[in-house]
Amino acid sequence: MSKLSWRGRAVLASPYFTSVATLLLLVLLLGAGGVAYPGLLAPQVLLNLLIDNAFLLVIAVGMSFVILSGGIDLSVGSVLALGTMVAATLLHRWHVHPLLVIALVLALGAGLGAAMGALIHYFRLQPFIVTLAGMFLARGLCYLISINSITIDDPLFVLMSRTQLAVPGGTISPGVVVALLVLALAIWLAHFTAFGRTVYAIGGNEQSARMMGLPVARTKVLIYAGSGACAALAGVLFAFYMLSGYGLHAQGTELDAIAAVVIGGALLSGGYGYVAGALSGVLVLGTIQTLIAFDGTLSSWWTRIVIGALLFLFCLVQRLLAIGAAGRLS
Amino acid sequence: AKPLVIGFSQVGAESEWRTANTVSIKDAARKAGVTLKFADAQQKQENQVKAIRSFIAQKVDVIAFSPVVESGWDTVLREAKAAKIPVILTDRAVSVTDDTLYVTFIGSDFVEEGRRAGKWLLEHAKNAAPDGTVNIVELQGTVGSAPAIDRKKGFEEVIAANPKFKIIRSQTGDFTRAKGKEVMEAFLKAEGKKINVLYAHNDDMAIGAIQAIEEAGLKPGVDITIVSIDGVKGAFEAMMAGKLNVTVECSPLLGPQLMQIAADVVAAKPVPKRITTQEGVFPAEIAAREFPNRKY
Amino acid sequence: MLAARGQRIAPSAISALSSVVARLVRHPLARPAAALALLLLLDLLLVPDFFRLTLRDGHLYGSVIDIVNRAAPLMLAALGMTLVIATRGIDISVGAVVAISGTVAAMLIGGTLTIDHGVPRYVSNMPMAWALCLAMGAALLCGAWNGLLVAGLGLQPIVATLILMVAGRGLAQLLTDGQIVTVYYQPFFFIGGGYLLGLPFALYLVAAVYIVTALLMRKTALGLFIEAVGINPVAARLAGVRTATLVFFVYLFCSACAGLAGLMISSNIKSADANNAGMLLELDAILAVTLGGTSLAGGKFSLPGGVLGALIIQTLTYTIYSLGWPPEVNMVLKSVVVFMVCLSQSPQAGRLWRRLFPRRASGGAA
Amino acid sequence: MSLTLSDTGAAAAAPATPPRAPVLELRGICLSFPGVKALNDVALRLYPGEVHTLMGQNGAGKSTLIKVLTGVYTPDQGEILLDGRPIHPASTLDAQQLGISTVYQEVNLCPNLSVAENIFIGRYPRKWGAVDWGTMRRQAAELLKRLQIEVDVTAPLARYPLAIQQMVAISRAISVSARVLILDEPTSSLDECEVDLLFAVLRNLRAQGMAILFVTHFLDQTYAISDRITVMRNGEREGEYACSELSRLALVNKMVGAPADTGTNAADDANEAAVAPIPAGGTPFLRARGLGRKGALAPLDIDLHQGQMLGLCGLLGSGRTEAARLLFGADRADSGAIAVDGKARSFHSPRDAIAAGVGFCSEDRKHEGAILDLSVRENIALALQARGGLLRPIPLPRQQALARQYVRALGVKTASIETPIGLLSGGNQQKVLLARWLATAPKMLILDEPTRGIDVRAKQEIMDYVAALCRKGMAILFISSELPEVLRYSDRVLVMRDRKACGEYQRGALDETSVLQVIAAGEHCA
Ligand SMILES: Nc1ncnc2c1ncn2[C@@H]1O[C@H](COP(=O)(O)OP(=O)(O)OP(=O)(O)O)[C@@H](O)[C@H]1O
Ligand SMILES: Nc1ncnc2c1ncn2[C@@H]1O[C@H](COP(=O)(O)OP(=O)(O)OP(=O)(O)O)[C@@H](O)[C@H]1O
Ligand SMILES: [Mg+2]
Ligand SMILES: [Mg+2]
Repeated sequence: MSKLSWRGRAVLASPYFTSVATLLLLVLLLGAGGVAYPGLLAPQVLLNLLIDNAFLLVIAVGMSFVILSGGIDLSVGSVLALGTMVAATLLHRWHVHPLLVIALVLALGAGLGAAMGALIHYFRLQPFIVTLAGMFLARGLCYLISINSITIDDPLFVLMSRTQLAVPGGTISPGVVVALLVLALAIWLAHFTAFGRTVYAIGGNEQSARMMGLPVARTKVLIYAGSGACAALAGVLFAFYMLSGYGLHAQGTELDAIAAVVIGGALLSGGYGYVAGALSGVLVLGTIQTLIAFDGTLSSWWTRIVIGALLFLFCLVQRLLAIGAAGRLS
Repeated sequence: AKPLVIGFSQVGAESEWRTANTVSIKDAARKAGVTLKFADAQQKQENQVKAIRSFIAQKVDVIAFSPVVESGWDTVLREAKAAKIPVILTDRAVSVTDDTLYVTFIGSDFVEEGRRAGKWLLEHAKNAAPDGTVNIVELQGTVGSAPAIDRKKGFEEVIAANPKFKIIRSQTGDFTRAKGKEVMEAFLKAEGKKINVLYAHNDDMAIGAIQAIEEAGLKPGVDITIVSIDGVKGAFEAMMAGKLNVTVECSPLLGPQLMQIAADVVAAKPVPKRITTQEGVFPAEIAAREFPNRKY
Repeated sequence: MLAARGQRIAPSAISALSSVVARLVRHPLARPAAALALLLLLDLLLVPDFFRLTLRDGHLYGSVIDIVNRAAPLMLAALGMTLVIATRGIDISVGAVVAISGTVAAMLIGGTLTIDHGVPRYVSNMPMAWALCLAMGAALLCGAWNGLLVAGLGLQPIVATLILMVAGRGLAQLLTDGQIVTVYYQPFFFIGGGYLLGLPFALYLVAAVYIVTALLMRKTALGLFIEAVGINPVAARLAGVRTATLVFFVYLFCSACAGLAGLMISSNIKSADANNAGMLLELDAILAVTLGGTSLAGGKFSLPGGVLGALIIQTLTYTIYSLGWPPEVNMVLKSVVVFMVCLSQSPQAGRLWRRLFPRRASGGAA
Repeated sequence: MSLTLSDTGAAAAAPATPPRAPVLELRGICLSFPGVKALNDVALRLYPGEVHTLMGQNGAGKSTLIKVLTGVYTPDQGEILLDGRPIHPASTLDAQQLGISTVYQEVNLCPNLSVAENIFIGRYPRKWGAVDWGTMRRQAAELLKRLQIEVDVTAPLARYPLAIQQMVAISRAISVSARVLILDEPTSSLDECEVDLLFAVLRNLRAQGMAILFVTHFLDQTYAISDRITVMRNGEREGEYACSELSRLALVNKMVGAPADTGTNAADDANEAAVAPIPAGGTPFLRARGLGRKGALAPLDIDLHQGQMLGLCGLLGSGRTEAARLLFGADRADSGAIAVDGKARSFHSPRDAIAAGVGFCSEDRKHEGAILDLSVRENIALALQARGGLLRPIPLPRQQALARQYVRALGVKTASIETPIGLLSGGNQQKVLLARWLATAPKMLILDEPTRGIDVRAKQEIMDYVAALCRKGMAILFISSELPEVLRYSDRVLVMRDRKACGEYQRGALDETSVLQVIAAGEHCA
């Protein structure tokens, strides 16, 4: 249950504010990068940000709902891997029709998610642990299917990975389109449907939500099912992107997704933040990566240190801005 | 003429071997007066793809990288080709539908390494069970990683020749000392004296295992023959102390070759599709002699 | 428990265990304890002479010893994590801190192998005591950093510690140039590999930390304050509890535990592996804490629970190794067990179970 | 359905005798929690077009009963009949769908959602399947305006004080088209005016034949609105009476179950008790000058003397709580100075205030007071322990002694001093929180709505207890929405309005009506 007193304006102000702050900082980050490394601001490079992070965006969108409801989902990375693995095997070994494969993979993801959601709600287990176990399970299943990486040669997938849609300033992959559509859908869900609002209510104070007669059980199961489905969809996008299924794909992606959502301005305690924040969060992480690649002089360890430093700088500024805003607000 | 620009995407810094590999490439680049754009992928394929894309965007002259995984490179390599940037693979191969996507592949062959380890064992296996069977325990690398899979494959291929050689246990040690030790401890408890040979997919795990064997009151290298791969300094020290029997070299020193090839490629000289690095097998006897001139 | 080489003492161990369980049944720790007992039972059945303990050059030797020995670092991490979680926080930088402290110690003690005329000689760089202090100092620094970000700046714990998680390992590698630093200095090995009165020295360290912490919780008001802050920070502050300071020190403590764990690990493998030391230890630690019955929502916590959780995890890992199944199944197995243990701790699940199998309800309670 | 509200002034007269068929009927309800038999064979009949008041001491089982008939708890025995048909609500959702709309004792809303949303969530006005925010805001604003609450309905609920949240919860409940309306102590944190507004609405609904179950501890309110009363005692139904046939005295006796004659004339006793003259010491214990905070409180001067009780009265939102919080250092004052015993002090955090011997009992027990999972003992010991510092722990026996002492002194109804405070009834939680501060034996105590949700008898005892402490030399700042209470006990009252003081008066200088005038008109404003 929420421990916010009505005086907790600082806490309140931040999420709404950070979402905006994030965008500003992102622009600044890019600007600075552009000055430091000419060519960073080339349109195609910016589009690459989307192309390379489409799958992460999809995951982050799913994660947003989970985090908004006050939960957490650590299984997404492995579910993604499982998705690629299943897709690859179905296509490669059994030559199932690609569209059917995609449907199956999505169903699988949603199923896993729903199962975890049910455990979490009906048995009052902790999301962290349930999804952690889910993470082990999904990876494990990958290895059971095969420890090798399986190449995907299905024409549709190959086509998807080859097509480049022309947009002003460059090209984007179909994955980007899908991701952006998912994002749009999610925003609509979160802000204009009873489901979305119930998610916020649960995040604000689950017990109250129950007392107000909201369908908490159904919503919670749906949230995790959705997250699972998003992870699976990300898997499909990943398969488009890599044309391979592999048990070691996307390790640690869950952390990236969580970081993205939180940087995007959501509170892990639930109830505050915007789904749209996921996009800015993902772009921030992607930009950091790109900056490092453009610099090209960092050794492996400096890479890590710099990522950490940038993250810190970002959170710091974000926080200070938020505190300032809170000050002004009261 | 402006210096050659090479974009190199490294897997990460997950092991000593990898670090040595990085160092070698950086040094070689400096010597050859090449501007090297280095990107560390933190063991993630997606990061490598991102790096390669940014190399393309920066219009480097040559792209080189050691793939995290074999599969899944078609798209990005195609983009490189479209941008007319030659690609050189180091240390690990990729499986792509059309192999014009990369110019050449420099590096060792994991399967071959496994085979060599196996061959050496077949010839030199000292201790065996009374009934003549040789019980082998295997410390695998990270589950699903290319070297783990191939080194297992190659080794099994060879020892299959002799039915007396049996792998009685095989578990992953994640290429690390800690895990190698932990797993070996479990093996020792479970199989006790039955174990005649330890085959480790890399030296680190072997070194960890050696400690476990000693703590179990056995003599590593004597009671249990130990075969491992890589040939890092640590392994040589162990061999000089008589605790390790043999290490199959897997040379990370690809730098000079890489620079050479890169230059040739840019100069449009023909280059072979596959360049295997010359690697040795170092049994304990020659360890002391070799030790001083080990670079990693 | 001392038994001559080869003599079986499994039955006595089991009976001891079962009696422990019997005593704990009413206790909140009953369920994790039962889970552990179940695992051990499994081992007894599946793994030949699992409980066999023999005396080997002056110390006990056997699977059980291995487990506790290996579990020691995890137990430490779990102890620290328990308190962090009790304040509604989380610390995912534990692994990085392990790497840092281990590396610092190893580098300072170092010792290099020099060969003159084929005779290997080992030399150490710095008095060990100093090195250890500095290593712990480094760990504490990390803790202070986390504490500052969380308590001072008010960042969300997971992000705050994510920063160190990413950068910390980098720092460690920076120190070692990504090489594995091998230590050639006997005394150092004692911390993680030595034995005292037949038992691993690491175990004594854990016991010491545990006792100190437990005493702090009992003999001072720390426990009360931590729980208060974890349950309702606003109210706690209004009641005059120094919430910020408290949280700061809790993170400090967690890193200290991690640092000690780092020393153990690097001393145990006689080298510091900045790249892999303590990889994902944070996850195991959190898992241990929750398996022990402490809620991630903060508030009520149980130190012994965390320790039990750590033992469960390590026993499980060890069992997997001993079973001799292919490594591909490890993860699935682990997840299944975790699910089981969690479910066994959920009253709702218990109710369902009883509805499904009315007869066995009584048996299925534990 | 805001139309219930639209036609105010419709025939508000309650039908003399309700039609004979009860809408809702409870028979032989039993429910026990570990260690407590909360409900034992309770029966209740609720007729359409009546206001039925449920009364009983703290811990009598009122809230539990309500939770049973709204599906929060399932009874061990007994049946619930709606229109004579048995129902088994498994959740509040069921209850709502059956036409039972409820306001629970602890405000159960989502602090992160906007005020408007808190009213309409679950049954949004829609346009093309999507939530129609515009309409929702408009309707919400209308609803609240009828209760004369002028708030920004788009602002998150947590921005507003408890009283507002209470009103929001009520508007949510009455805007549902329900047949049965249940209100568990809705008025505990409201002022007269809000109460009157609420009652107007209730009469209106009653006139439209809605059945209303109402819980309160205020006798006046009971007699003002209810048709019939069901009295509960120790989880049992003591009896059901027509309001007109039951005198206040009788009612109180039935609640406490003793022939004692306290109840009614308790007021008078108290008056005598408190009237005893109190020497106003020279330098005040605490003196605040120009204490203020932008947007929350206009600069304000306060003097608190040892052995004196200063009452703060004013309407909801008048800034009383803000003033209290600034005095306690819970919020940072951005202007003004505080002196304790003549020495200048600055309270940066509650700790400073506590160190100076000040205690503060917040009005918002759920969020700022109770630490739910901790036991009664721990909750009582906390503040004292915090002041003592963590290195000087209070020995367990001492804690237990403390806890027992106050449990007895304040008559806390709890299974044991080790039960988590979350399991206590609302009123009893309040008592425990009061005990927390009494245990620190402060030199000065700030009481913000200390008797919220506490039953008649206990309220009497507690206030007398406090008055006694005051006479022994404690300085007390007393905030209450109950004007009579404030006037009865305070030596001086400070009237507040629109977040600024508008005049301080000696005891006797004001009576209720004149205070209300001051508040309303603010004529004597300084
Ligand atoms: N969940 C619970 N577990 C255990 N005991 C409970 C629980 N809920 C209520 N009780 C006990 O049941 C009794 C009745 O509680 P209830 O809240 O109904 O009293 P109440 O009449 O509402 O009192 P108040 O006027 O203070 O609100 C109390 O003694 C309380 O301690
Ligand atoms: N009728 C109202 N309309 C709008 N805002 C209000 C109203 N009543 C109270 N508030 C809010 O109350 C806050 C100040 O109330 P505060 O709690 O400080 O005074 P109070 O007299 O203690 O109120 P309460 O009676 O709830 O204790 C302001 O932030 C204001 O937003
Ligand atoms: Mg109640
Ligand atoms: Mg107030």
